[in-house]
Amino acid sequence: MSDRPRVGVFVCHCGSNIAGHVDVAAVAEYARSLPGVVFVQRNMYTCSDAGLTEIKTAITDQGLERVVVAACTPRTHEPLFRGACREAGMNPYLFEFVNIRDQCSWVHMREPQAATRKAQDLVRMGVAKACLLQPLEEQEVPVEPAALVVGGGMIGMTAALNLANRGFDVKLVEREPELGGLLLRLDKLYPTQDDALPLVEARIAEVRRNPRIEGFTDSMLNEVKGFVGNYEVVVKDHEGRLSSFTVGAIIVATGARVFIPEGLYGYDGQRVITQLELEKRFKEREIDADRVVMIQCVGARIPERPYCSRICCTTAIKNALEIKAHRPSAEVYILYRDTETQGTRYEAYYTRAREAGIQFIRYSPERPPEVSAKRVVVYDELLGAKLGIPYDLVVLSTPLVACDGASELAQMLKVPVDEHGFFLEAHVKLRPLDFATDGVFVAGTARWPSHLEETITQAYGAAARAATILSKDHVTSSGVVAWVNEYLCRGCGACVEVCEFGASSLVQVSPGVEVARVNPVMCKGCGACASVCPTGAMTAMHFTDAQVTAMVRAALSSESMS
Amino acid sequence: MGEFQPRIVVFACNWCSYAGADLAGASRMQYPPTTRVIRVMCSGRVTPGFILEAFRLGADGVLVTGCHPGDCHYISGNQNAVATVEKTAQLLRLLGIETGRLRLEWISAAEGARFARIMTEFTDQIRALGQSPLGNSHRGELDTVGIGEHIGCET
Amino acid sequence: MTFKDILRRTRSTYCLDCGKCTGSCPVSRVDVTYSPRSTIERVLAGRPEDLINNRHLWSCLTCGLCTTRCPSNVDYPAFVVAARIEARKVNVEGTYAHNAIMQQLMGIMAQSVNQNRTGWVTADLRTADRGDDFYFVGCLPYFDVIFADLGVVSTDAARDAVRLMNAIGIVPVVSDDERCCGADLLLNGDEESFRKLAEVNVQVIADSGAQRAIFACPEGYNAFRNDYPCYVGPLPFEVVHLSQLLVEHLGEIELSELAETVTYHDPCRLGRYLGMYDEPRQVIQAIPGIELAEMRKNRANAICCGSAGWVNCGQCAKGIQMTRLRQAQATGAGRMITACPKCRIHFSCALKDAGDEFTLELEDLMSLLARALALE
Amino acid sequence: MRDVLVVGGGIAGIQASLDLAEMGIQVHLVERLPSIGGRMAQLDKTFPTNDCSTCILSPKMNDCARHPNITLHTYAEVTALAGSAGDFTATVHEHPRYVDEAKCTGCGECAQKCPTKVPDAFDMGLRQRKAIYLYFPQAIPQVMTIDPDHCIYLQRGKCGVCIKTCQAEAIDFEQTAREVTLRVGAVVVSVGFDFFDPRGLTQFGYERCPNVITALEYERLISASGPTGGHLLRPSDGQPARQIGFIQCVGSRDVRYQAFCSSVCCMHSSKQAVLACEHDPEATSYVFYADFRASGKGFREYVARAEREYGVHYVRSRVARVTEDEANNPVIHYEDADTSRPARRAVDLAVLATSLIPRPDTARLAQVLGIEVDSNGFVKTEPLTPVDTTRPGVFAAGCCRGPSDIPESVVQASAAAARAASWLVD
Repeated sequence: MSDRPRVGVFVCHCGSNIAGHVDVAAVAEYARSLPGVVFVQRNMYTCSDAGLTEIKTAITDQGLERVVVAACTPRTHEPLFRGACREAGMNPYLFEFVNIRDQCSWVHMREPQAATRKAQDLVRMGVAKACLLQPLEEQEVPVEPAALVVGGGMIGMTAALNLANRGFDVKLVEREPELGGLLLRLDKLYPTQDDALPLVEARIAEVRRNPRIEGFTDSMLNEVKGFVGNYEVVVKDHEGRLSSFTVGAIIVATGARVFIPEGLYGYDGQRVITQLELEKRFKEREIDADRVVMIQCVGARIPERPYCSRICCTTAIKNALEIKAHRPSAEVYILYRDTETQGTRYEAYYTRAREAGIQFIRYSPERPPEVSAKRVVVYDELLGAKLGIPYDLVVLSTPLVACDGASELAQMLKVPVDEHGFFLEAHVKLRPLDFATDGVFVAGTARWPSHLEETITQAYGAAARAATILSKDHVTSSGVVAWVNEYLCRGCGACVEVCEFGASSLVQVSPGVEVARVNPVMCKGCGACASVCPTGAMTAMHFTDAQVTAMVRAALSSESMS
Repeated sequence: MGEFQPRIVVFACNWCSYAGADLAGASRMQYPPTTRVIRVMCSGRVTPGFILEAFRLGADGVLVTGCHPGDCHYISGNQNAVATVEKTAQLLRLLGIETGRLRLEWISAAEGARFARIMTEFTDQIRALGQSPLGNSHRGELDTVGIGEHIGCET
Repeated sequence: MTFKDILRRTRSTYCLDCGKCTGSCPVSRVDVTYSPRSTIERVLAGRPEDLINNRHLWSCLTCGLCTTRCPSNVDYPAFVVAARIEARKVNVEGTYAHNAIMQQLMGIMAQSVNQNRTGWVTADLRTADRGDDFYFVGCLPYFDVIFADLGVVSTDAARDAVRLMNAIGIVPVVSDDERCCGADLLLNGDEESFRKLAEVNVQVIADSGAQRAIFACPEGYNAFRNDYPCYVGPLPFEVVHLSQLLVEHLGEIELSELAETVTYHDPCRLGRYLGMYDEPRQVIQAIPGIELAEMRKNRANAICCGSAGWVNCGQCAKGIQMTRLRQAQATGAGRMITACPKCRIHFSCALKDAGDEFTLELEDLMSLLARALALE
Repeated sequence: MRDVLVVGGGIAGIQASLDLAEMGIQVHLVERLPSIGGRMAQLDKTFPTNDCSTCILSPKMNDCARHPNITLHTYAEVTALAGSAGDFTATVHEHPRYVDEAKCTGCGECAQKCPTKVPDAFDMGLRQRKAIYLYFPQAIPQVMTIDPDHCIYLQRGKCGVCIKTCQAEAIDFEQTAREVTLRVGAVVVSVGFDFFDPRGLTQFGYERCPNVITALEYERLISASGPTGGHLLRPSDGQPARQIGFIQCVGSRDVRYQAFCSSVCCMHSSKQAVLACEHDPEATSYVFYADFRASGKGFREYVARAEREYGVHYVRSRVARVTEDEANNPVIHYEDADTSRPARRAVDLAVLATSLIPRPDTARLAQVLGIEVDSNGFVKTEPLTPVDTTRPGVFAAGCCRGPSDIPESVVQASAAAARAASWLVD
């Protein structure tokens, strides 16, 4: 390490943006004096074609082993300069960026001397790090162009079909003996009031016809190993037969379950039933109720289940309209807290329900409705009075809750669920269908209660997200990842614990000796593992202890700052 | 040189705080030339070792900046930063170095003004504290090799 | 020092190539690629740079087991330390544990700081600012912060040490100006900072008017006894280990019964370096009802806690620690007593890694005695 | 494999482009404005996590800019779409920036010197920009644009300060509009939405009372990079606003204006109320609403926290009118739900949650693209084919197909990408 690499420094004027407030000539002169620096050049715009060409020429002609550019910000320009280095045959990770514009000329406009000194310090820090930079390789792992879809409901089938039609093999695993999911148990679909069955049957037929989709009904996931591009999956059917295969991506579409309101509002499954049970009666054409009262938010928006289940208002409206369709004379009341009919379609649907003469009565959680043998008594907030409504049938709108086995599946896939048991995406705003674990995606009510329209959208969306991986021959890791010195590792697992991306894991290398291994494809290069590693076995490449410490030392060394 | 010019080392995470510094620049927000930013991918990468090294070499202040809680690009890295800074502060207390010389701040990519303000505030805070007790030693230690720069143990 | 000198001074030139060292070395038993003999061979063969650029330069625990066995009495630990000093001159260092926090702290303490390190002294303890006896605490207050996650409170041992001193009529000076003894810096090859620390510590103790420095930490004790004189000349005060004093005053303190079986781990410095095998055992056995069960490897044959100088604390260290813990467990003792705060930390870490294999508890020698004291 | 045309560079367009590009498909992303980023770039924080909008958006914008499979056509519009699914020919009209994209480094030196000040559209006219300008600091591409309507040189042939200033020699007044013809297999429409102009609803006092502002103006006010540096100051006197009234459904759920619900206002108002309190613990907010719609993931919990921890008051009542007292305080008139009697509350600042409506040019664009719009003027889609428009091979995502929050728009974008891609298999 005593023989230093040959460093070239390029100082950018950025027109007058830097040169106007920083004495770039002085900075260049200073750079020339730094140990390791064998070549220094100034450019009007280092990012211009001319500038880039000069870098490439210098690398070859001057035999540069490191390149430092003192200009603007790595956040926008690093890829450009790394590219130039690569083109000149230098490993792009041997490039170091020094920001003397955003952090210097632009923010110390009134202090040219101080700005110049700071620029010199920053360059010294950059060169110090550059001397310690190591060439890094971007590792490539081949991708298995096949997907696993867990859950054979509408969502799973839709995602599977989209992928299959794009030429990817799909393994579709369904816990129940038949495909179709919750939709099989619905009568109509809102807001169109079309029959649910034809839609599902058509979709099932499509799946069955598709040669690229292999269906595993009455089956469960037994084991999942591996990582993005290469998940090894074992499926077990009801007779315990195992089948295993490799896929590049996984979509979770396991759906949700309807909450059973045991002990609430006199629920008995006879005169007081759930919306789902009502749909069963529709299907069996046994609707003989003239006075129907529907109660919303049964078991939802309460302390132990504070969320709104999103679909219950529209479901109630759908079934209310259906009752009206069966028996126009019937009176239907919907006791609600807030009508959740957002957007264009559902607000219109709500209007349509009122046109049809369905009565909406708002109640507050402080004074919930009471169901007696004959009447439902509700305190009408707007009238400020109690109303007694005689009924033939009470229908309780209950929320969707996480399906059974969701958390077990989550553990198997090493992905999180939220406090309600719904799958928790990587980022609630911009990565709603991704998990932090690359290559695993989620769609539909397994993630959160959603309207059919939304779940179908999510199904396509998850298919697209999966396709971004399956379309590639390889997944490529960044060079900026963690690296384990196994000799120094004592297998304490601190890195495994801290890694949010499951990139680090313990492996046994000899009897009784475990060490950490990092999967570069899963590693995001944040360096948290290197910070918690007690022995120094873990190195965050490109931001190693040596490199960062060298910058600290350079920052504080010599005449700097004072 | 007149007024005491503190020597302040700033660690900034790539995704939020460094971007905040860029925005401060793009918006031409002026702040004292007393800080030297070291970019790391995540505030969780900063170790007590880095911070103590800065103080050992006479830094008058060290500022660790990262994404606001919940915004961390790596989900929870900034929580590690909280632990690191707290632990280091305890050590500074034992060493008799004012804990006011070490600070942790959340600065988002949209908070250029905040970045500039914190640079100014912290500089004033350090000016008030005066030069570090270790300030006089370790000048002119140009380019000593980093701690831990051992031969890459081939395993 | 040239490597020629190093070889001579450490008697390495007398090496018989017998390999007894390798056979004895606890490191070699885990890391079979490591051999003290061949490390010396490299230099004897006139290729010191091979050693400097070899990770094995940092593998040695300087535990001294090889030296006690070496037929030519080669001082291998001294050889290694000297070699590390040379390595440092060309900017080669080992991989420090805990992000080099320890090295940073020592480096900072080598400068002018006004520490607040005596916060651990509780009201029930009698200490002084000036006096005949200076209690050299060591880095325990810093360990409390750094190893909080291991649940080790090192200053408990310091409080118990003072309780014992008070019990035998000593009111020691404890000082905020005390520095790290620097032993670990020396092991890392940083002579310069070690010298600074030695100078300051000697000054601080002398200024307190103390005639005698009392140690509970074997590393500090060894640094003062064996290393300080080489760097700062003869010390203006006497240095003793607390266990020695306790042995002398056993008659004066009443210890109540502790019906338990313990085993004792000999720290390398206290044992092989200073030959203090008996005193700790005597004080333990002074406790009525206690049974001291010896490990298979004890006294001069004791194996190291696996880590020294806060460097190279890897799988090799862990392997050694596991071996030692199993030896302790095998004695059927409920507690392993150690006289060294660092041994205690390293074993606690190993116990954490090991999970439920061990039922063993760790306790500092002073804390064990103080417990017997407390029960009065 | 054919390329895909994405029209509209907001978060939906960006996501669709990235997904397609990552599938190895060549994408042409056409944006009407000088920079991609869309509405999300104007937001301060996003519910329910209070994530900083810029922090999460600008990395995606950068990804777009540097992705080898994405070609950006900013400051451009689609003027024709011939052919049929799998084989379209699109015509893109690129407006002249009068700045050479290849040379300009976005350094902004020219804007420093440019003498002409113009109200800044990105900041809702709350501050001034120059005639040569960067659309916003994180703009992608990082390239200046000259506003032909205000540039003295283009108007009167003199000035040219920018020419003298620019050392990159990027200013080019000779630049003219370009027509680009693209052959694409599918199209994704993601042209976003506009906010309903509350001036029509005089009862809410917008314009009449200086301290009645719209939700988007509020976003800019509270944004750290906004005109007031994130300080919530009343337009009338620059005093900090401590009592804030949020008025929901301004133009929404009203048969005379927008019959539909704008979906996102209940939540964005809650978020804005929370932010007010985060900026100034003294702040008290009142949210006046009819039905509170918060059925998205984590929304109810967010609202509960707003109420519990930030003391946000939720008032169940639609505001009838807003008057002004002598201190320029907006006075909000509503019906007290408990007593059913008229009530009023004076606040420092009133914020109107105006409807999300189709952009005025959506109908025209729909004609160009040969797709239908629905009765509300949004791009028409069907519940079971949510991202398919009425023309095969043309898909829609984001708010141009109806009000959606950010995650919904992102999901729709990915879905549109999946549907579009399935037309490219050859």
